[in-house]
Amino acid sequence: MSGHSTQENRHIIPARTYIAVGVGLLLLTAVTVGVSFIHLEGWNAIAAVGIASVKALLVALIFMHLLYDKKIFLVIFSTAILFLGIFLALTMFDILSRGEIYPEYEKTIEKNAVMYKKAEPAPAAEPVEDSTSDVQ
Amino acid sequence: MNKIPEVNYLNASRGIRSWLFTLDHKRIGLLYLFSIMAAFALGGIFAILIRLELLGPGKDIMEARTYNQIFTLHGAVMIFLFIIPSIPAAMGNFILPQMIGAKDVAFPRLNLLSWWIYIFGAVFAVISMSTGSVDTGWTFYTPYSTTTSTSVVAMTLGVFILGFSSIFTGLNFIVTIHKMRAPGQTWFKLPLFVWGLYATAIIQVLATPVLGITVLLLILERVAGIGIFDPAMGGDPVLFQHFFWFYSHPAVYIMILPGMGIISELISAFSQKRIFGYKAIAFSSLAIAFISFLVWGHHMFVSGQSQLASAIFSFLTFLVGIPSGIKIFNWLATLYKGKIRFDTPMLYALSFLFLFTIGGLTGMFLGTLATDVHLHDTYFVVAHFHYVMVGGTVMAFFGGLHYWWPKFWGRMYNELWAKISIAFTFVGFNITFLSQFVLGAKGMPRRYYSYLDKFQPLHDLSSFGSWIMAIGFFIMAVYLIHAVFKGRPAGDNPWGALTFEWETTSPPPKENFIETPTLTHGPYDYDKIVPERTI
Amino acid sequence: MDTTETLLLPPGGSTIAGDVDALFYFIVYASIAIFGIVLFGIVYLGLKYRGRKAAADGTTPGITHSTRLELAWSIIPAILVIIVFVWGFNVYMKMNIIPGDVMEVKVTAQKWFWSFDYPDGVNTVNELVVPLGKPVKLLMSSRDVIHSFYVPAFRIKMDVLPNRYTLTWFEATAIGSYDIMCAEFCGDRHSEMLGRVRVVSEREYKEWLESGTETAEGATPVDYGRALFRTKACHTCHNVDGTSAVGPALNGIVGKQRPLAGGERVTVDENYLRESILEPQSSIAAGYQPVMPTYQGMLNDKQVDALIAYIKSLK
Amino acid sequence: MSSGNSNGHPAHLAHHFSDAAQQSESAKIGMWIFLLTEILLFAGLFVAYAVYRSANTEMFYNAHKHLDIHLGTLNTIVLITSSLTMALAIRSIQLNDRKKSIKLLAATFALAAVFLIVKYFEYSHKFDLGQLPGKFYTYTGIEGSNPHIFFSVYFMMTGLHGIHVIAGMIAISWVMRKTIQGKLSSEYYTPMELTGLYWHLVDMIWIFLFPLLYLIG
Repeated sequence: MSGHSTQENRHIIPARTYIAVGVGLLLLTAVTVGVSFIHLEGWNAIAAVGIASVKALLVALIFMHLLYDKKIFLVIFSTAILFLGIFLALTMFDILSRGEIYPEYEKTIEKNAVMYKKAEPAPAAEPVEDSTSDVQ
Repeated sequence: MNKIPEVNYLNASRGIRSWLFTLDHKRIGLLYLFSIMAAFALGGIFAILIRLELLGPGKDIMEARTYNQIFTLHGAVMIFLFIIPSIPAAMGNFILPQMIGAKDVAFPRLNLLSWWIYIFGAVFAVISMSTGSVDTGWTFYTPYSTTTSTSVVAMTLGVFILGFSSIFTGLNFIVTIHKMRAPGQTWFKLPLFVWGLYATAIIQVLATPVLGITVLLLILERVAGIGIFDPAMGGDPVLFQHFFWFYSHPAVYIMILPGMGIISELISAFSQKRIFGYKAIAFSSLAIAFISFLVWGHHMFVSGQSQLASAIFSFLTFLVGIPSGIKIFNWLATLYKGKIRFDTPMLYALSFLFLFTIGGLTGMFLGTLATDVHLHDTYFVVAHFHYVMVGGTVMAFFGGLHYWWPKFWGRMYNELWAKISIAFTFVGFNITFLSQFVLGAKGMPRRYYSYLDKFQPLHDLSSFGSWIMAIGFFIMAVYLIHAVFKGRPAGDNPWGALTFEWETTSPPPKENFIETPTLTHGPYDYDKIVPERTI
Repeated sequence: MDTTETLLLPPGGSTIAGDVDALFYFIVYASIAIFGIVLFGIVYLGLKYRGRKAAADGTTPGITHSTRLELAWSIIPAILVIIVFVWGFNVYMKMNIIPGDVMEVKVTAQKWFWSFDYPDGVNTVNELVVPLGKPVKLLMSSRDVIHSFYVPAFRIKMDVLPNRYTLTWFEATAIGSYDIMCAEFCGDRHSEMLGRVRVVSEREYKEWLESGTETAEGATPVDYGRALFRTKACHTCHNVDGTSAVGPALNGIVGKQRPLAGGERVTVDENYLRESILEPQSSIAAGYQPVMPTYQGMLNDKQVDALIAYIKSLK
Repeated sequence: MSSGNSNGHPAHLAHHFSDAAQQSESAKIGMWIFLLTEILLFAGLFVAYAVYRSANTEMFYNAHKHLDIHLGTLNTIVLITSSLTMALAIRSIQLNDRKKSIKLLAATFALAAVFLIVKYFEYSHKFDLGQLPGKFYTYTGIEGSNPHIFFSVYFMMTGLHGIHVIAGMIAISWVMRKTIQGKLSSEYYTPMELTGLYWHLVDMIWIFLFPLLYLIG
């Protein structure tokens, strides 16, 4: 090993590449803001997350050198994304499939949190008729 | 006659500061060891109190509120302060760099920091205990934890801080194993304990941050009513359980995987035999680590989770049984045609095989959808996880402690007392927890202060067992401490083992090896080399 | 169906208990078989190769692995667990599909009792009376924290959540009385949050419905109140022997001055007692937690009067 | 391996490493694992976001209109630019151009400060309106159930991200100091490289937060 090569794997990326990526990121920002004003039904969310993923990938691969560095860093990064995905997917699977067998599982009883109740006038107290034990 | 080496890490520098601010991984390992043993003693006292209260239905020695706090503390102390740091942070810290022929871990300062963070987190736990304690159970389920009047915030802050300690240890170990191995030590020449620690470290760095954000959200829910977990604020309490178990199920494997690593070392060393199916054991550790992230929902079959999600989680849960089974049978096969010696560490290893198999098999009842409905949150679950955690991890931990005790101090403990101690522990443990399997199957829910009269005989049997177990642990404490000061010198390689840490002196010098070591043989080459036992 | 107590399980009393138990014992036997193999391995190999004289040079055989063996002990357990999973899944689906002709009871859990609302307005506390051979669907929710509705004899358990409905069902197969327990930790009196399922014949059930849950007729208000004190679960939090529990003791308090949490004092009279039953949060006795649920809607005037009469009678 | 450390052993090489390559690569692996833990820390918030957005789609849509899309876009531009200057700063130190590197670091620091200032104005506007998280929420102009949850999620996500921005600024000023002192060069610039990785991650998280919170379609 040569004595003075202290910073290993020194891949110097041309400034042009960095600037091109930077401009690309700004353009994609413009695109994502533009798309958000077009009504695309359910596709808006997919477009927004899709564009964000492309941007994040550019940052990771170029700015963070994942494209040029040792593969171990890419493996670590991918692992993080994979487990985030597992967490999200399995949790959302539960949330979205709760009503499959019993529709009652999907809904909450009170739609609004207790803090919104204070604003409304309290309902008049009405004791419910107990029809069983009342012997007239 | 063996002699203690004149220069070693224990006498390299003196004074309390040289310990509290040491960067030597061996001293940090011992600092961790003392801390976790204190936690173990504390948790053990809580356990005895629980069993005393359950001697009869109704009130025996304490009020219901106190009882609820005691079982919460027993769980929280044992899990967060003892068992999670036990093998990785205490034993792994000491042994790992020596096993791979390194002078230290990759980041010694981070290593010391992680111990200090551990102490800092423990302080919060103590603050919580002294300011009203917690009565939620170690699981902190919402909305109970957001509404109880006890000091949940201090305890969960402690857990949050302890999480960082665990993350830093895991991070340090991954880098150490990747970058610090001695020349010639390839991945498949690593001792299996190192593989176990590696798989553990991966879980630590992946799962612990989620625990961090979970308790942070819980604290915010209590303080600001953010409406994520509290149904009164529009939140979903089942979501808390997802968050909690996404960490806490893998955490079970943080506890057991390094234990399995120790068992591989012990079985091989005391059979003087090459380990059977090295790669299968190594890869099954990684497989278990991965699958452990896919099964958390099996804690939630009756929680109001969607039935389809439950079915998927149940299926994935069964997958984890297969690599665990492979390990058990590979260890058995290692015994075949070996040169077996029943020294104390080996007795712990065989106890592990016995108890962990029971723990694993009873897991089948809980992973199965239909039977879990009846058994969920009963003593069956309590018995199951004690068989895995105590019968598995704690047995492996004490096996490792006896195996490396001469490495730590250069001195041997009394073998006879050690065997008496494990006999007590083993018998007491089985009495305590076998009876709890029956209790659970008969319908005794867990976390009960009082119970129906018909359960009393089994509860009393269980309490009786806990005393026998306590005697076993007490004997151990006495002879181990005695050995540190008065034990006879053990020599460099008391057991005649081939892993790297035995190549240096016992106790080792400050930087582990006097000269940069080179690997000349694999960790299990008992078919080529006959190492000499120095005791 | 299966009503006898077996070695490990309590007597079964529902249509699904037999299915669950069969699977349970299948796993028991499979586990014993596997454990037997492991135990035999430890003992046999341990004794046979103990301190054995190895080869002349002291080495042991360098067996690295055996693909065939390792495949065997991966595949055989894999088949076993697949059987157990599929079996468990089938029974679980049976446990989750509610039969058509079903009687619905609403279950409300709160610290620390169960309250059951029948479709025709009958309300009971800690006692669920059902006819034999009729599937019963329980629509459950909680007023405070998570509880879990557990009837060991029926092999059913389901968490009861605040602000959400969960369901379970059972069809009892034998006349008798079975324990209901709370299986999710819910606080100080978690272990006393017990109830009974009383399975009666169709005829008895009808009679019970018609006569009402408690008979006020002929009973003095004090006796009626004493009965209500138990059936409405007041006794889970209030003692009548002068010792305080979750709530204050209720004997000999009428006419006395009592300090409130806010610092002021009140005289315990009928109005105060009525208010404390229907709006318990409005005045909390000093030294106690504000945990009592409201009985608004669960008691009618007559019942409140009876309870007050009973409390006044306590010395 | 290289036991000849005694000869020309660089000041930044710790005793337990055998050479500088081993040390710098260890540091980088350590940093990447730390970034992994950061991603999983945010994972909890992303999951909470997904759960409550799917449960309250309408409310989320209505509530997001109360975020200022102009300021959000501005901050996105600011952070992306700061990421670019950070990457260029590392490039400069690789070329041993210390002066340029310091200038670029200063620019990064300044942009981070701009981000926080913009965030401050956004926050204070919401504080004034009572659009606060959880039980502190008092605003009444949003249709749909439980709008406080949107603001809980908004404040937790941007708040945790904001804390990371502050931590990043501390790290940037620390490497800037080191560079000015002449401790970093093309031979050894690990601290700046690690800071850069961290800063890019902070940027990356914002790249997701921006559309998720400001651009709900």
